[in-house]
Amino acid sequence: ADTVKVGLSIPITGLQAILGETLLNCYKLAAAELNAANGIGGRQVELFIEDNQTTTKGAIDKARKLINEDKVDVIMGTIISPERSATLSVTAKAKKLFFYPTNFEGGECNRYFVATGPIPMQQVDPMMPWVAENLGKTIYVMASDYAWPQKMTEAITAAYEKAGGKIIGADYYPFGTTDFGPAFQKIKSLKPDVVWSMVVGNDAVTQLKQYRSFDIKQPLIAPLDEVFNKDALPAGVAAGTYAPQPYWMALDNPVNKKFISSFREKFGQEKMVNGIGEAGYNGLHLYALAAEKAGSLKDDDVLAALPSIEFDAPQGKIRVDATNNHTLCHSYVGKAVADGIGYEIARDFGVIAPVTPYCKL
Amino acid sequence: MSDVLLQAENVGIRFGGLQALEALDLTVRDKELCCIIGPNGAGKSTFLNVLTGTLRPTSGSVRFRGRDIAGLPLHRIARLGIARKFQIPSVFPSLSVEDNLKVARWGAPSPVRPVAELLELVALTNRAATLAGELAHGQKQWLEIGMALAIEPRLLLLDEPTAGMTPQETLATAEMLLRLKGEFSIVAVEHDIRFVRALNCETLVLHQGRRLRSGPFHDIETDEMVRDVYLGRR
Amino acid sequence: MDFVVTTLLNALTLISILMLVGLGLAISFGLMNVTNLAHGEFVTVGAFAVYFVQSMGGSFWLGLAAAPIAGAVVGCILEFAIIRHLYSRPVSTVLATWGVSLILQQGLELTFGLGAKPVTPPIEGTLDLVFTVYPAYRLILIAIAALTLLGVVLLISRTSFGLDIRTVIQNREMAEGVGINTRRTYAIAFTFGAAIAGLAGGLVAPLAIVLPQMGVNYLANAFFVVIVGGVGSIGGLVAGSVFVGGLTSVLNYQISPSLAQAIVLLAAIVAVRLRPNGLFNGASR
Amino acid sequence: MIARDRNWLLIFVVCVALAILYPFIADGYQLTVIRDALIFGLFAASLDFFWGRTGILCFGHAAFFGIGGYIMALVTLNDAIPFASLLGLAGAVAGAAFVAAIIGYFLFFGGIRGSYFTIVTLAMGVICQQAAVSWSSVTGGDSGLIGIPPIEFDVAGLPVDLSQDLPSYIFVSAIVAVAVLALWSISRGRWGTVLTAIQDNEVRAAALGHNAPLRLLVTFVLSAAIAGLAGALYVCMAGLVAPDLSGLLLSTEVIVWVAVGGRGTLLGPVLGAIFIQRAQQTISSFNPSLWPLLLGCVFVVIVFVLPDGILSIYARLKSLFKGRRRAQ
Amino acid sequence: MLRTLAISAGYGLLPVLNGIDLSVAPGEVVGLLGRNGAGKTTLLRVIAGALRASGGAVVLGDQDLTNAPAFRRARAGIAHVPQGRGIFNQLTVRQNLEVGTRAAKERGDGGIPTDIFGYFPILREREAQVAGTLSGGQQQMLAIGRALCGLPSVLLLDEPSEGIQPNIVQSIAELVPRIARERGIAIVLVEQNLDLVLKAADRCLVMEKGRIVHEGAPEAFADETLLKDLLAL
Ligand SMILES: Nc1ncnc2c1ncn2[C@@H]1O[C@H](COP(=O)(O)OP(=O)(O)OP(=O)(O)O)[C@@H](O)[C@H]1O
Ligand SMILES: Nc1ncnc2c1ncn2[C@@H]1O[C@H](COP(=O)(O)OP(=O)(O)OP(=O)(O)O)[C@@H](O)[C@H]1O
Ligand SMILES: [Mg+2]
Ligand SMILES: [Mg+2]
Repeated sequence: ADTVKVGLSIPITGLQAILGETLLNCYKLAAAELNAANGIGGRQVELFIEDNQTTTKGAIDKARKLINEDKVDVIMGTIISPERSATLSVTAKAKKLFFYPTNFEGGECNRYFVATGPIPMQQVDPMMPWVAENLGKTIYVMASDYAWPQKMTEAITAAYEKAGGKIIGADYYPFGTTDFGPAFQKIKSLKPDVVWSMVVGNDAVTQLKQYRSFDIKQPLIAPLDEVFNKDALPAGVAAGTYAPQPYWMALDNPVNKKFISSFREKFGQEKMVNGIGEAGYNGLHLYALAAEKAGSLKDDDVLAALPSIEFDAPQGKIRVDATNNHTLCHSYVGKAVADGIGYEIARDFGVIAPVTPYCKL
Repeated sequence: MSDVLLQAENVGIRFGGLQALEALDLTVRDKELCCIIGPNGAGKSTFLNVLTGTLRPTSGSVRFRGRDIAGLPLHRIARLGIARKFQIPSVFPSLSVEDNLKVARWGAPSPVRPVAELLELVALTNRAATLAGELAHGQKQWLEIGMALAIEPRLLLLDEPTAGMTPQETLATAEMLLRLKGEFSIVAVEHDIRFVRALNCETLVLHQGRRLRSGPFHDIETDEMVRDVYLGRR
Repeated sequence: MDFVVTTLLNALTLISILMLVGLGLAISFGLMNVTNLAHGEFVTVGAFAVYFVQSMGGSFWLGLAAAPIAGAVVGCILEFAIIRHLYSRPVSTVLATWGVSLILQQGLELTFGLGAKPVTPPIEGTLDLVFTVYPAYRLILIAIAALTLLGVVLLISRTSFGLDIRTVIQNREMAEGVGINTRRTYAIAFTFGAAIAGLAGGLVAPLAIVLPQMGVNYLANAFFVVIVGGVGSIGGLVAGSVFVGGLTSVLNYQISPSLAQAIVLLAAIVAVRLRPNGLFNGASR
Repeated sequence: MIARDRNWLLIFVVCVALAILYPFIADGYQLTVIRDALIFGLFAASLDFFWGRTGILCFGHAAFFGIGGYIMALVTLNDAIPFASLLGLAGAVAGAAFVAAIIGYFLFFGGIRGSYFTIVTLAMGVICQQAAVSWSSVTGGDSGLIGIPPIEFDVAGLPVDLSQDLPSYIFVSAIVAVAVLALWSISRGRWGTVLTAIQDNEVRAAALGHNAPLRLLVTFVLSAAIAGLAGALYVCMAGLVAPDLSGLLLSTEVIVWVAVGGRGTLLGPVLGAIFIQRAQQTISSFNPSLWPLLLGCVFVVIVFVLPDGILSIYARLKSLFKGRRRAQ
Repeated sequence: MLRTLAISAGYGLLPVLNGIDLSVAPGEVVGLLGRNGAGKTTLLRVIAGALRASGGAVVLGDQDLTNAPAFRRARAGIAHVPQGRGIFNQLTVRQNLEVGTRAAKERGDGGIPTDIFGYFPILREREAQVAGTLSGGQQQMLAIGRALCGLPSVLLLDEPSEGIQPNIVQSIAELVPRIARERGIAIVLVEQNLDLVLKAADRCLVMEKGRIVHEGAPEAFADETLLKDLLAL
């Protein structure tokens, strides 16, 4: 019992494996950094890595195993919502701390649930006036058919109308769609100023390939990042697309420079990182700082200390909001550069506080 | 007329361009035995299908005890008391002989004969536990007759019941049917003339979907026309 | 006009993809009655072949030529090692092919690494078709699909090998009895089905995601197309593809795509209910 | 047949005995693990009841599991409903049975059998999962519904509370044992024999007076009802229902469990479900990235080494033993 | 021509054949009689290779075919017309015949020998008809015709008269020896129809419980009591 046991529930196999790999590496990096610097309160960090298989069943099973068999002090990880829900259903019952790194639709409110990624309003509210001003006044939304894009669209609609814009169409495609032809046909007839895609994961690859082949000229906002662009997309197809993220590799600050260089040193010079990975990295560091401050690994003690600490993350300084356990993240719009992998910062909106009317802890 | 069990009137059926049956009449009285013979492709099996209601005739009507049964689901027809032995022996290959007979009994509204008696009747007592799929061809035929008996039919239709049997077995089958004759009506289709001769009953001869002749078998056997198209001469 | 033509072309694209994937399945599942859950992986293998050739500096066309070969090789090995021992055991086939599909996915992942693989189309841009402009590559895909279909139809109906296949499928024991090497015929037919699936994979590679797990996206639809159209006939396969693909494309424009997918599947169920032997076969059972 | 029945009962009794002994050696967590595996075992048995007896494969059985789960979740998460646990269970069973009745009616009375049925049910599963994801106002979308309370009800004034590991384990084991025994006695008797007959030759069975479509339909509905029950139990134990519980992957997995356990044995699929699930989770913990490969190999090996499923190990050992004795 | 040496075979653990020795010369018709379940069909299946023998050997001319798969035997010249005929129902008559030539691939020119239309004129008439819609008797002719397309040296006929109208049975009885003579084929004829066997066969064998228990010229079987002895229940 001389280590701090951190349980990681990661989609190592299954459809989210590519994001899972980067996320896992970021946790490994954070753990290595902590261990090199005397661990957490003198105790080394030990990672317990489990593959949740991107299924409900698997995520539940693994969360139970981590808590009951490995007796971990905290659980971190998971990417898509079903994994998060399934893990949360176990951690909530066991009153075990759970740090979730991915940007998501919001709506979770649990004392032991800590989100280190942004919810829709954090990304969208500051961005829409900028879109209306710089890209255009009408938007067509095409998205995967599930909760995050639906909530995002709600947030976009509200903020965009306030800024004088208008959503002129929104279509949601089921997962596994292999042909997006009809959507492009719609774009051609509706002629929006901007296309906002929230087709995610593997379908995003299909969608983007086809988007390019249809030769559509409008600016595209798409939830892509450096990892995805490099590992999944044909060279260059992402070039020129915009994306809101709390973190970009292009951020010019010393913390980020160091973060990227140690990441690449550890996992390969050509490797990319993304917002999800960075949020996971931040999560483990936030946990370490809070535990250190609390002088205890008890879930409640760590939670109590969490809002009072601040971490100098690659995206900038961040901290956790005590009222909802969500993180005050930065918000940037990135624009993909010509190689279609990296991004330049198109606009920096600073730190945005999460506003959650549904949650008052 | 009350003892008329099955009455087919002016039955005709077409398959696409082929007039398979045309203007056929048949009356089967209660506890009567009759045979249908005719060349290959004459329409005998098709006629049986019409009589059992599995095929709806394109013209004419079939009444079983006064009611039209065309197009009724198969199991309803069976429950009315029509049992049938198919041309290709169709037993349940993955069930034992005994279970085959049981399944047949369970389908009947009011089975009477116990399984043991049925086994005895078709001489399969010592193979009761054998899987029906493992029986030789002739044994399957007998089993199928046993299954038809199990449902306590009022009318039993047999399509080539003795195909593949030895001459002795063929005669034994005929004897069995003659014994059962007092219990229900039987219509048999058969090419084996010794079998038909042994039954020696009213016989209908079909040829190209039409009635060629009908009457008692000894009249039919000597009929020139029937000899020409069917029996051959020697 | 633009709208109609584009919708038509969109539908044709989808139909072509469905048909190509279904074609291989129509042979293994429809004709040979082998429920091959690894069929989707043949598509994957074909797509990876294109990726591999491109990443080695070869052209797309070279990759496209390699795709059916890769599918055939994998199919042939699978037939030889597993399927041929299980023709009389359909349940075991389901289990074993599911296992093989897991192995193939993981094998690809171990060989080529995690994540989606980039494949670049041979030609970018659109073609002006008077009524509308349409991505050139999609037109090529439609053309190749049509040619493949024609080839398969000719092969099955005109060649003695086609006759052999049909014979073996109808009555294996008897086919053996008239001197046909049924093992070989089956092996070739299965391999051929795998090759077509591989070709389909190669063709969709520039359009859709290329990833070890991509096969699932095609598997269910392919089974469906085969069933809707009628098991065991190429004509039925075309009918099934047109039905599923056409309806999806048209509905997609009118209503939410998820709802459209559900409606298409429901419509297909109704179609199967009304024509249990498939759309194509004249008589219903 | 008699001997086979005796073997089956023997194995059943041994399994029940093991299930009774297990709490004495296992801690709470291990109990929950086996408890959940047992629920999936019940699910597998429900599929086997239909597939094993009729020879018709349902490729969307998870749809019924999911329907049961969602109904249970919606009933128990609604504070206004009294006796929520019991009503939820009843609703789950009834809902799954109802959907099966409608689909089954169309298919069976429409003369659809064999691979057609298989693929149509596959489509049904796909629709169910997509509906669960898209219809988020009711189903909670892709993240599902969380916070489902444990089962809790009164039996004649005696409160049954399944929030603890041991009671829930006992409750689930008892249900599984009773259900498997019931399904077995149905399927070995008259009902099952006639189903086998229908599987062999449906026309013939009908010509003997059996209403084949109705019998298939009732069997299917019963099978779906049990699947719904399993789904309802699982979501209560997990505290969550999510779309992939009705999805294609789970439908495929359950087929694999049945095949591994031995189709048509009812008990085999339960053991198959437990075995494969535990094997999958253990292998994946042992090596988080290689497990699909290993699992795939396990399937292929099982097909060739144990073609009739794991339950046949017993018969094999027995015949081996007998053979030895005869040889002496 | 065709010889079997001490053939034994069975289904699963059930033995059906116990050491069958049989030899047939070119141009000879051997009738095989026996009760239901005696193992006649099983013997033909073993010779044709549809069922594995558990012991013994099958020799054709100087070729040992004991371990050859069925298609090799067919190509070596053994043609089988099974009980139930085994017509390919969905193929046309012509396609059935064409498939029949596969056995002669290595020996003949691959074409359909036109003289079979001499034996069975109806096959030419119905060339384009789907075989499944032929009547029982026509299917039987097709099955024999198809077997002949493989230019066999041995023809195994399993109850060719089953389900056939009497006058055609008579013509089969005439046809079988004619085919044997004209083409020098060795024919094994399994039949329940005594008249047919006695008319067509040069020599008769009687099987009982998997053994050959009697052998003799057809004339010898005209004796009713002997027949009763051998075949009665
Ligand atoms: N479903 C069908 N479609 C088309 N033609 C059919 C169909 N069923 C039967 N026929 C044709 O109808 C005719 C009569 O067939 P049927 O089977 O009744 O003859 P049968 O008298 O029983 O002959 P056999 O003695 O050979 O059994 C045949 O020419 C057959 O080809
Ligand atoms: N597929 C099978 N599985 C198991 N046993 C079988 C199988 N086929 C036949 N038998 C058994 O083998 C024995 C011989 O059968 P076979 O069919 O060779 O007899 P046969 O002489 O041709 O009879 P018949 O005159 O009825 O055609 C029978 O006892 C039968 O039960
Ligand atoms: Mg007939
Ligand atoms: Mg025989």
